[in-house]
Amino acid sequence: MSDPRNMSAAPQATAPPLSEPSAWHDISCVVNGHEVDAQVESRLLLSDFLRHRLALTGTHVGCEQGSCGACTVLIDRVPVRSCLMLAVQCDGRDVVTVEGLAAGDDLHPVQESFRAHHGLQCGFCTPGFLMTLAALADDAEPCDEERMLDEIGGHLCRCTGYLGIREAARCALGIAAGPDGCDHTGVRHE
Amino acid sequence: MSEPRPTGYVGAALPRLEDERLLRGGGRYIDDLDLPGAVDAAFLRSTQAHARITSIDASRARELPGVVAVYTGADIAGRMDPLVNTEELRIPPGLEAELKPLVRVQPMPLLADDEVNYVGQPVAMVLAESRYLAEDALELIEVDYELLPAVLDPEEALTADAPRVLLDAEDNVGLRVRHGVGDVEAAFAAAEVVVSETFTSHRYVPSPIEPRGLAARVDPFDDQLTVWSNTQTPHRMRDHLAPALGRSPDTVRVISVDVGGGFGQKGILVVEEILIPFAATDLGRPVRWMEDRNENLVAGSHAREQVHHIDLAADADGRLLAVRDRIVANLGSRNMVGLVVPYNSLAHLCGPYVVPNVDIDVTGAITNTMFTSPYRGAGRPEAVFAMERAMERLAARMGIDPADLRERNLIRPEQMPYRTGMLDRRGLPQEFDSGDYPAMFERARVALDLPALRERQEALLAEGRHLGVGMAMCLEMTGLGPFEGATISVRTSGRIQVATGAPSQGQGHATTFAQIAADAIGVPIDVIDLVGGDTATIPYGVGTIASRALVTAGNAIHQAGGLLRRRILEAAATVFDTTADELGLVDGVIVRHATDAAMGLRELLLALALTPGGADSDGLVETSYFQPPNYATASSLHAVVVEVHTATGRVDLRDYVVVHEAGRLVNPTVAHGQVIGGTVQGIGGALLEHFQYDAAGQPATSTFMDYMLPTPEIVPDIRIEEISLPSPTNALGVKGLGEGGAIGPPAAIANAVEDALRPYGVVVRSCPLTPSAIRHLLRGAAIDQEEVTA
Amino acid sequence: MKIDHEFTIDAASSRVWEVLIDPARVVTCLPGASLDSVEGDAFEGRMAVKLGPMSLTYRGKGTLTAEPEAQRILIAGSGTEQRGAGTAAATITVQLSAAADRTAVSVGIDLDLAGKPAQFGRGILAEVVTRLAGVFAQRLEASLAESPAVEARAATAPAEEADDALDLLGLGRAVIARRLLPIAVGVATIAAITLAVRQLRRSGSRHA
Amino acid sequence: MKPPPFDYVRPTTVREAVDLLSSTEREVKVLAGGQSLMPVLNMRMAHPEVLLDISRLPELSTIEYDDGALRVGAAVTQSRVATDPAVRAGWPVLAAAIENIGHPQLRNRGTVCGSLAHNDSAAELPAVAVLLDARLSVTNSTGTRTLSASDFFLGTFTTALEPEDLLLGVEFPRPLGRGWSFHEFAQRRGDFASAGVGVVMSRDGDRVADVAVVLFGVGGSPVRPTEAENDLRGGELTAGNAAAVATTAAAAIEPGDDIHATGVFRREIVAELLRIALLEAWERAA
Repeated sequence: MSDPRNMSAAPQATAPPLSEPSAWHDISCVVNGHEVDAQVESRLLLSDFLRHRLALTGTHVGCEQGSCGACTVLIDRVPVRSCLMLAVQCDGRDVVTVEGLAAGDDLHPVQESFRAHHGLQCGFCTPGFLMTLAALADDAEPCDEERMLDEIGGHLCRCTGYLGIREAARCALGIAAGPDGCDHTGVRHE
Repeated sequence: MSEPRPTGYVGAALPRLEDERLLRGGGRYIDDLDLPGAVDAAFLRSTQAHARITSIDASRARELPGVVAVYTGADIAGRMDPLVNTEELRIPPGLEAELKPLVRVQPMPLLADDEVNYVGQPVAMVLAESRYLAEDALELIEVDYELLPAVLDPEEALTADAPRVLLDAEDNVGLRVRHGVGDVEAAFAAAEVVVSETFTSHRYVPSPIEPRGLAARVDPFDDQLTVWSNTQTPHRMRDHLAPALGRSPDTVRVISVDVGGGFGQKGILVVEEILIPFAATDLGRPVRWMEDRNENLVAGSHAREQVHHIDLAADADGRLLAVRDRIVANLGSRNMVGLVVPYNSLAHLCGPYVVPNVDIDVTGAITNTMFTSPYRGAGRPEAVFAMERAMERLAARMGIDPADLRERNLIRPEQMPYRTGMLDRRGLPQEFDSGDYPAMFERARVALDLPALRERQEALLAEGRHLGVGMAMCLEMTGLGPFEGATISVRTSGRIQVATGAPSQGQGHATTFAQIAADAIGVPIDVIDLVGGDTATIPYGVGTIASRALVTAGNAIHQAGGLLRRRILEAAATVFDTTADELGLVDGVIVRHATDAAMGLRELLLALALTPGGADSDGLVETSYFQPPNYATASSLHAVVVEVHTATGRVDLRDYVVVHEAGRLVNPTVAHGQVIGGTVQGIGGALLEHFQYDAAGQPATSTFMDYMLPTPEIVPDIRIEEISLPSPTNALGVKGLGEGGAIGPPAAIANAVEDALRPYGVVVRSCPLTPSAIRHLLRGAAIDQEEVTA
Repeated sequence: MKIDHEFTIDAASSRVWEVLIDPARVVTCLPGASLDSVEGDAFEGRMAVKLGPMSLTYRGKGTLTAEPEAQRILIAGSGTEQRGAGTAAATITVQLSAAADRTAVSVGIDLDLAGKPAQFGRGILAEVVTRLAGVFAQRLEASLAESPAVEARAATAPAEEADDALDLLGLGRAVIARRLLPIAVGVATIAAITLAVRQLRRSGSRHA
Repeated sequence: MKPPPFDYVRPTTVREAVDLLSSTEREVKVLAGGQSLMPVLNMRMAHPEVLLDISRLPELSTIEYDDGALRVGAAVTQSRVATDPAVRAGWPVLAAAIENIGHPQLRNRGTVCGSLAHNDSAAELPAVAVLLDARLSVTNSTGTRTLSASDFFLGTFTTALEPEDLLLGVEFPRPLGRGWSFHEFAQRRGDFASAGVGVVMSRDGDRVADVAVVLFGVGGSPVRPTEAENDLRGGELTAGNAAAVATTAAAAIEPGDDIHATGVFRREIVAELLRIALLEAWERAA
């Protein structure tokens, strides 16, 4: 069934407010596989650029201090805090947000594992965990419990008490079965 | 009429229906709404704990390009009344008549006009094209403060010479209530043993990962004010906004969107939630406000700070004769929510124990700090900390094993429903509907393997290592009334919309409520769409607070579902020209017994429009409200094993068991998620979280680097032991379980730490038990450290 | 937040006293402090505090009370941070005691900060105030080393707004950021020009 | 918590960066990883007029090493250094220190030199720089100079860098021996350290040939307890003298109180961590 949209047209970023005193910059980057050209003011945080200029509101903001992890995205496949980066620093970079994880109807194995293990309740911190764990799942080296806890150590969740999240992470990364065992193989998402 | 065939959704651990959307980043939280033409708000907040505003000059801020408006106290004072949380401040007639509590109403100006009395109080509101520009403008507002003396400690605030927290208040008392039963003095006189102690619960900030926020827009055509909010009580918000803005409630619509956790902090009305809709109305432009983390920590409501001077009187066998407690609660800058939390502490103090003589005297003091309001547990964790710590001290004094001492005093199952002789928060006789507390202790003993644990404790002590076991038993009277409702309708697609006044903050309502509705109506669960907390879809509602949603909204949905089922069958009977009992509704399809005639709901809805059927009402929609006759009393026993490293003061949680009783479970996975989530919040308070002010009332923990939430690695794999006693108070037999987990941990962990450090004679009187605090206790311990390890 | 600091100066206490009672000389011994005006024992001025990347500028007023018989002065000052970061109030007591031809000086600084800077929970403020006291002592000593006859340094002229040359940052092609507009912080007039020029640019052709 | 307005400039050569730093009256802040600077900007505790982004300067993006030393450019991230096989083999104390910094997501952007320039009193990298007598290369329009770690760190958030200076890189000499240990005490993984210690040690037979110790998170800049180092040199390390040396070293420092830990507690922790670290370094030096 053909897609009615003009796929070559890159998503259009809305422009900065007219009275923004900071200088404007032209940037071009790849966001979830799409070429994006945009004008951004110097001080615009990457988190706000994704959320309010590209309408990719899956990345969430919980502290703007680099402490909660909800704003984590991948820059060139590496998880970073988007609230501690400027949009202009993304010029020429490849950005992946939670909206870029699933392949059409199929959820990424990490997303699937979170559903299977009640790894989320309100869902606000979830995108951050998913980006860190997706990058970990793509990492060549095998991952053990210690490394997994180090990687998600900086992500705060206030609802689940982390049990479901750790279980989901163990299963998605093929770490030794947790207390209730897990039948998922850590299939890498191509 | 055939009974609804139980398709068996209720009780099944279904994966949650809302997960896919949230996992794909498809959540619609407040800050995700794209409102064309919206301006962003930012608040200038007081930097002083107590001062008069001698002058405020916003002219430079108003002239900054991109700024649309700047409101100060003077701009608002004449036009908008101060905020009063009427619902929370209302005194139930039974309490008024019996106890004559003092509950002062201390309205809060929307923007401080002349006096500020805590750091963070809103002083001015800027509206600008972007939040960046709004914060630029905040830096241009010049405020001159004339400093006034401030008091931060609640007990100090109650002394005669304490400075006045609110200049125009008679004193620093926000509320006072005293209640009890029997003759306490006589009981203490006759007691074999009396334990007198002071235990303190410190100040918390609920800290949902999504701070508070809302957006408001007035539709130019129909003058409808729509407010999108992450409030937990949308109908209460509507019923405050309408009169505040001089509008009919019909023209105010509050929609609770996806919410990033609430835990009570989004459950009371605050001035920002009136100022934003006011600005949208005044400016004729949509207005959006998102609180940032610094604001949520400094100026989002705080919780829990209470001091308990508690005395227990016991006979020779350790049986409780009397409990006396003088409680001082820190209400913060004003009495914002009245008896809600303090009376919860009073009503839950004696927990699961039989106590013939009780005297509890509660005073709420106001101080120059952020005001406090209900946070998960709402007064119960503080009461359990005092009572379960006192029981531990009594056990130590009498040389009785703590678990044995507790079991001797438990209310027996055969005494249920049990009346304590006290009044509950509704002002009616306090009655626990069901519970088997001895069975919970038995399950805990088995789960921990207590005898083997004690042996291991001894063995490790010989090696200089310190293991400790601690328990805490807690009750929770859930399912607070007065009502909740549900409106269930068949939509033109044949799908079923369930609307209720109780929104979700992550508790999985879209799945659990759908399970209840699907069973009640007899339709597949995936045809059900839940709308929680949209005031346009159901006339009245209360909200999701106080572990009430499952009991009240759940049962309302169960009732409305049953009514709709009957409505469908009766309507189908007119279309099939037969009687309802000839028909059945199975998996959403209407079938005629002994024939293969069948019809879907979509076809039935259309058929009703087309079939001349006389004067019957042809809508397939039912509304029902459920008024809980009494509280449904859930209970939990927290048992924890800790190892305390005396050299560094670090506390490791070795094992954590929660024995949980919350009636019939609608979805065990979701239920256990609530218990574990609550328990970990309690663990945060026991070991890490503590909101602190410096001597001048300046906040010292205003970022997540200093207000320390629990992180993934410190939490053990909590084990849940489930006991289920369906509640007789409602048809579904359910009880509330949203808050239970958070009530026990501080007491259980404090008991375990004291048990681990028993060789040193350490007494734990408050949390958090940080490494520095543990070392402080050890340095001050009765028995010198060398003596023990030598 | 109280910090005490003792040191001795190679000068007779009478000469030290002369410097202490002159706001123009003693206040500017505080690092970052500058005076806008002095009338008798009252003064108005500014205090710039630099702490790594953090920079705060307080503007306010204060008084200097001298107690000759007790050989003590008390400086009391309070100010508001120029960008809304809060307020600061400080009292500095300087107590002299003669020791032969040298003078023992004990400085007591009591600083109360309100607003964001006060929220640094990790004991950083104690260090800042300690270093402040140390530099104050050095500068006091230095100002004494100059001959007393030297006229008190004219109150430092208030620092004018740095008039940045408009295209100072125009480093040519290499600078990716397009330097279209002078960057002025919060100065209304320039921002107005910004708006006008931007309108112009939007309609004009896009250039690299 | 949105940053104040500023201009952003991304030079492509060090030359351009230095020109900018020296040619303007305006307050310029160097932006590398941003993990320390951005939180301060978001809290509006600093109002620079220009951010100079050096994170992509090729000249500053290299890790080089030889028998003598390891050189890390100012744009090199902490994660890259901690995961470099040569660093893990030759400078294990540096890799271990980095793994204590914050969380992986912060270390993926944060730079080694950014942490040195920021000099938070609880930071791990300034401590390792002092422990290994690192040399810091600083340039400005008048030329380039090299500073020793002890001359570079002046106090909390205060270094010898002048406004127009640019830190080019840091050079960590080869550790004086195979023995090493690094421990810090933080309430949660990634938190600021209440206190921390680092040790490098060389051994011949059952004698301590040479040893260096650093204490950090105890207020101001990292501290080298030279007296303790002297006491250890030449002697055998036993559980007994490790504890004694650790206690005297801890007694010599004056850590302040803060809302998370008292000074007394931090001194106790330094004694305990140093005792453990000395014994661990001794084992590894064998």
